[in-house]
Amino acid sequence: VPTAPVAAETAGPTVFAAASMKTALDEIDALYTKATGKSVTVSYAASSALAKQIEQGAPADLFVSADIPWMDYVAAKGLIRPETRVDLLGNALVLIAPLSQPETLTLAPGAPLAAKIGDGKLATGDIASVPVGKYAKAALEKLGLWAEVQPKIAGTDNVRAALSLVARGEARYGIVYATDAKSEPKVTVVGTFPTDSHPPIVYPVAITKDSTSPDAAAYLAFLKGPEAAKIFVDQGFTILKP
Amino acid sequence: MFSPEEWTAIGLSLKVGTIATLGALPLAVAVAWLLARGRFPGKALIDGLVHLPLVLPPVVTGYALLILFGRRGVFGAALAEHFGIVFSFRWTGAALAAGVMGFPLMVRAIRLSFEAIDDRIEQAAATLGAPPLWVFATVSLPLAARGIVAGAVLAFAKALGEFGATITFVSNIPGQTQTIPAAIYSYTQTPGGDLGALKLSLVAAAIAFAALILSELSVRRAGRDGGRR
Amino acid sequence: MFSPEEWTAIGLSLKVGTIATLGALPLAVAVAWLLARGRFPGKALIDGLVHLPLVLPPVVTGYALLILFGRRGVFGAALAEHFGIVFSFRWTGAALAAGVMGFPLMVRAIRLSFEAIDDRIEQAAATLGAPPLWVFATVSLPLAARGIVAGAVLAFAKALGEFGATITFVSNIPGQTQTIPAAIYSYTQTPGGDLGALKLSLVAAAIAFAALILSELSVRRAGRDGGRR
Amino acid sequence: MIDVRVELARNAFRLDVAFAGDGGVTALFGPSGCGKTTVIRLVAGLERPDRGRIVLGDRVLVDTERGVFVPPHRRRIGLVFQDAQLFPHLRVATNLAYGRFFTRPADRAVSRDAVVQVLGIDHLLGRFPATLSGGEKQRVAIGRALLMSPDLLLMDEPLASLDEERKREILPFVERLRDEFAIPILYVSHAVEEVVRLASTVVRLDAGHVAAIGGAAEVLAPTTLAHAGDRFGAVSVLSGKVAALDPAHGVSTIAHAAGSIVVPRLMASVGMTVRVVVHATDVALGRLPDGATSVRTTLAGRIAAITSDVDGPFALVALDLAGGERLYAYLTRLAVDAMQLAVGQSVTALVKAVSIDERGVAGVPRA
Amino acid sequence: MIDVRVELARNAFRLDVAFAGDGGVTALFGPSGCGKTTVIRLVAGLERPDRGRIVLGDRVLVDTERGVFVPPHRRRIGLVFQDAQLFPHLRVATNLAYGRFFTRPADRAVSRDAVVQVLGIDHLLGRFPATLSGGEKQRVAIGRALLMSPDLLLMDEPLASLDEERKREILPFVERLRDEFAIPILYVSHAVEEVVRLASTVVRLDAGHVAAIGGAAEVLAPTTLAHAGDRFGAVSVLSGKVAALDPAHGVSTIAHAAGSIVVPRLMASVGMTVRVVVHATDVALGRLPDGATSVRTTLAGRIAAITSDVDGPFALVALDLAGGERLYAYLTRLAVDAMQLAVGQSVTALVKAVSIDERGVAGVPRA
Ligand SMILES: Nc1ncnc2c1ncn2[C@@H]1O[C@H](COP(=O)(O)OP(=O)(O)OP(=O)(O)O)[C@@H](O)[C@H]1O
Ligand SMILES: Nc1ncnc2c1ncn2[C@@H]1O[C@H](COP(=O)(O)OP(=O)(O)OP(=O)(O)O)[C@@H](O)[C@H]1O
Ligand code: MOO
Ligand SMILES: [Mg+2]
Ligand SMILES: [Mg+2]
Repeated sequence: VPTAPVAAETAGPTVFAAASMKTALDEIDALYTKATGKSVTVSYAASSALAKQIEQGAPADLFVSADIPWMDYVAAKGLIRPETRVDLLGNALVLIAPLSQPETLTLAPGAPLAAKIGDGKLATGDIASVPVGKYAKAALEKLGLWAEVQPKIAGTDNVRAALSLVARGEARYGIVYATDAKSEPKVTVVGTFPTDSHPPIVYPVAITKDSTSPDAAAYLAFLKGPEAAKIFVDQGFTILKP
Repeated sequence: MFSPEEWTAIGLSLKVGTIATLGALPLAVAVAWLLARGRFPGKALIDGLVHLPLVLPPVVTGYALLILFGRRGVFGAALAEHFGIVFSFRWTGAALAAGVMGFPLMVRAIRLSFEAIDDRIEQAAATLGAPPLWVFATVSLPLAARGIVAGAVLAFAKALGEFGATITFVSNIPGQTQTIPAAIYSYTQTPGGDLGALKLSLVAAAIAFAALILSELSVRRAGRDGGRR
Repeated sequence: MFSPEEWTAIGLSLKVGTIATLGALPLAVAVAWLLARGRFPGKALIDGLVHLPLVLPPVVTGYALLILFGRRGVFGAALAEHFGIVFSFRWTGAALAAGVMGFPLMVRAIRLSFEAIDDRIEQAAATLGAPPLWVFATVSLPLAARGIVAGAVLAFAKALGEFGATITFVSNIPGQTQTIPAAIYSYTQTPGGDLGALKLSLVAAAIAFAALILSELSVRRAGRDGGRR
Repeated sequence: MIDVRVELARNAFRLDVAFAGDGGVTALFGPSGCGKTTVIRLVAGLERPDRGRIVLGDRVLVDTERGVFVPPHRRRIGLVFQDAQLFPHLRVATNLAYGRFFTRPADRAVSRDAVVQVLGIDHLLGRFPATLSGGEKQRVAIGRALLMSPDLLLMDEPLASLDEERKREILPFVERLRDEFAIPILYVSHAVEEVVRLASTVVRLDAGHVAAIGGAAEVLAPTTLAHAGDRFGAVSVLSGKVAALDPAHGVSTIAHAAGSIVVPRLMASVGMTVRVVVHATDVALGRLPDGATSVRTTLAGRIAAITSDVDGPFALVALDLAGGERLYAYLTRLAVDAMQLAVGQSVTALVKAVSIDERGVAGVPRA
Repeated sequence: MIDVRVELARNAFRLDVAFAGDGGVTALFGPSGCGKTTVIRLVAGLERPDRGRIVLGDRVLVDTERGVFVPPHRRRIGLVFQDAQLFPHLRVATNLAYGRFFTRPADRAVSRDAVVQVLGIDHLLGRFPATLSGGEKQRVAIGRALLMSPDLLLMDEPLASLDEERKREILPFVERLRDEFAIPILYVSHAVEEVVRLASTVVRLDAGHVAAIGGAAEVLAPTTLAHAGDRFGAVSVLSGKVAALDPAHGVSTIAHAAGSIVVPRLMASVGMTVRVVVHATDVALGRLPDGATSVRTTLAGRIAAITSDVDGPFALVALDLAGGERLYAYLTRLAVDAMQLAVGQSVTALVKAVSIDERGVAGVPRA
């Protein structure tokens, strides 16, 4: 549960973060506040919205994107300090099923995924726009499963919606991040996509060009630090070594 | 000008919007009538329920629909079993979502028109021997035409723009549930997709505009009476 | 029962909803009057424009607001420079978004009520020497009370539920722009957040319900006249 | 035929009336705001009494004690509203036809063509109500109620907005409804002529109560009306048998025990019993030979009473006519003094035939 | 004072009228649907003529040729609608006060208390219009228009829904507006008495055209009205000077060249010129000694013309009175034959004083 800044705290940095980071970042921010006495303001929304807001002069000190293209977008417009940009985290792509349907499947070329889906659906992020969907598409293509699975895909506007479709048993399978699968007790991981089957799943972070907070750098350092790393790992992220 | 997928989305939006509007209309008329003229305990509650889809974030409404009308949902399972009506991941679900989201707008407009009717005109019909339902059909309903048309237009427009509840309930399946706003959403999530989003937005606006003009014409026809009571 | 952050969101939603509704009301009344009574070229266009926020996916409206009223936006820059009014990433922006999203609903309801007024009553006022604006203020406006209240309730309810345009325009900053629906969104992005989302949804519903009851009472008071023309 | 006993309170206004109407026309009469429209609405079923009973023929329409309340559409009671209340979205022709739909073909006693012709609305059939003048609207409303061939017709000041000529055309038609189609009518009007001509029973309301009830002759007789200050509304009703028709002159002679009454109308048949309404202001008194004046109707009587206004100019003279009926004459006090009229004197009453309104001559309605 | 010349087409209906009213009351008279309300609305500015000019005093309100159109709220013209059109959301008191707001205090000629009292609406002040009866609504509407102290008052059948007594109370008040406050009035009514009493100019409309225009005496004289079949509307207007007041009997004697006319009313002062309206149906003819009957008013004249209905019962006799005025008498043809009346004969006209309606006696209005 998020804690609001108490009176003694002084205002720290403002972070624009992809919504999928919420659980981890909230915990880390609590630690940060405890350690520094500085509160952290976080705005969680879709990376796309955040990027465009930064473009319009949003008062963000840091941008935590859920994928590389939106960080590239702001970088191309000169909205971040390039030297601060770092690929903070990585994630894995997994195939999940409702808990009531425990099974395993090796995700390799020729896997009978389409047959298993049958006349059901495979839920994931929208394959054209939502990062997890794009990764899923790439992975399925690489494994040669795309053609037969494509008609069975149900795209959602964010990964958690896909997760809940599977958790509720509406969709027979889902492709989500390992972090999501770990957070939802009503789903089980059927298999993990090989890391090389899709572009690296990376969460880049950078300080914005217009950042005015003197704490931005310290906060970024804290994100990269060991306390944060522990929390990230607990959530299922992988720490990317620069 | 448009990709085949976009054409599909446009066609689907038209279908979903039309079906949602026409499907919700009779229920909206009935509820509006109840709220305008009825006096019964629990009226405020019904009024509140009707407004709910407006008050809740669309995602919540979508989620509620999923719980109620999904394949495993309370009603969804029953409907599928007994009537073979399936909403989940079908365009019918998109229509249901659009209908639900537009419902409060429809009810309000129609209710206002019912409330504006001088009930002595309905009484006149009753003294002429017309039973209540007939009075309703031949007097109240036509006199509320303005509100009914306005409500239908609002609901249709809303259906064209509805996104949050739809994608949460039936996700985004091209050809099945990918309506114009879902397609637009996809564009907005892609760096550089602005032009595509704009193009489809204009299409939605044009469709709504056409519906608006049609509705004004139909009301004007109904208003040959000089427009007043 | 609620965390401080939730209380903040609730308070903010109330503020944003109230300001958005009250702020949009005068303009909505004026536009509704124009559409109900005016005859001028381009009327259809205005009607179309008014409906736009309904037709477009909220995200698009949010982007449009961002581009127009953002710090670097066409109007945003001018407003900030000349009047010191800043929308971007402030609660004022959330209110603007809510006002814009509720605007078509408001206009429709008010317009319907204006259209239902028998213009001979306004003519009676004119023959008594009342100039048009006075007639409008003392006759048309009170006779449209039902529609104005209904429109205000719709807009307020919509403000409570508005999410897409708001989060796109002013982001989701706790204490500044994180209204109830944005907080709910945050919950839905959190494992196990369903309960929190449900709790806040109930709050939104309760607030809307209270507004609804208040509005019914106020209309009933205004309707001491027996409620009809 | 119709039996009404109702109580209803509306803030300061309290209605408490009881009356019964026969098969003919029952008139509701009384000053503005006395409750006429409210009674009409109660009978139509548009209002529920706090207490009371309304019976039409053998049908109990309302009985608050036994919880009976027949809804308006099952009453088969036609209603002409004080303000027409046409259906604004339907053309005149459709407005007219609306009630026919619920009238069994066997009950369709009133013909559409007759109604349209009498009301003079054939050129309006294709129009919408918003384009009609006040009087035109009212005529269509009358037609609409008539065409449902109701069991009882309620008319709330139906002719108030019409010109004299139009009234004179429509009244006989209302009479036909009453007589030929035997439709009883509850009729609200401020016009004495209409009331007298049509009504077998007159109910005079005052502030929600029945102030007087009875035949037109009694209720509208000068003694009861005098206090109302309206001498033009004071009438006597004489009845007699048609003795002779004079087609050459277009008049009929009514035999009355006190003399003969010449009326400007050819009655249907000799021997028929008719009522003649004579306004008290139209009666002169004299002692003079027949034929000295243009006045054809001379009736012999004896002065029964002379009531003078104390400060006004008028005196009301009541004559007992041979045969027992009473005839009232309004004179100036000046004339009473000049002629030295006194109770007990025999005098001749003179009534100009032209002053007898055809509207006030009628076959005695079936009671 | 008011000069109207307008054309307006509305589908099949074509209005094309021109008339001028003096400072008094101008009556618009004519059958239902003839265009009275339309004229009223044109003068009020609620309707624009296709072509025409409307001038009130020295103000040009409408001139289509010069593109002049003064909007309703700048005309200072009060309007009593045919159907009250009260403000439903305002209490009666506020309805009444509405127009006062726009009346400069100097122009507030009409007192609220007087209006409230004459209209008998003091007990209604706190009520909302929806709770008023038809007649109550109309009275409030009259009061509302009066209280703006207008430069011209338009009244569209203002008294149609009122009972006789109420009419009799309100009429003198309208007269006072005309005379004391010098408010000119354009008055629509179907009631001949009202028209005759109030109007110095009568405009008879028929199907959108002016059928007759002139003084009440001319326009409502029997010859012009005969074709309309309404003999009760046929009147003569006699003028004379008040010769004597008889307070003891409450009557006045009017000196007329042909005799004296006794009217049941005390006139303001001896020597004043007054108009007396005599209904043709109230005139009997005779050859008899004075004092033989209760009839006080006897006028000497010579038969100028006898017009007979060919198939109806009536004959209209026109008398040239000594002094030159013309008096009409409706008789039955039977009486004409029985008395062997013929053109050129000298006869005495008898008019009962009580039959002279106070409503029809008036000081000659300022023209
Ligand atoms: N839109 C229209 N189309 C055709 N005829 C119309 C239209 N509007 C009004 N009329 C006609 O204009 C005529 C004049 O109407 P108006 O209301 O002036 O009559 P009026 O003299 O006041 O009658 P009333 O005494 O019945 O009130 C009527 O015959 C009416 O039918
Ligand atoms: N809600 C109310 N509160 C108080 N008085 C009321 C209410 N509704 C009606 N009245 C009164 O009831 C009385 C009867 O009204 P009704 O309409 O029956 O009169 P009416 O005899 O038809 O008069 P009119 O001839 O003027 O049409 C009126 O005095 C009216 O003021
Ligand atoms: O309520 Mo929305 O933000 O129009 O889908
Ligand atoms: Mg009434
Ligand atoms: Mg009229």
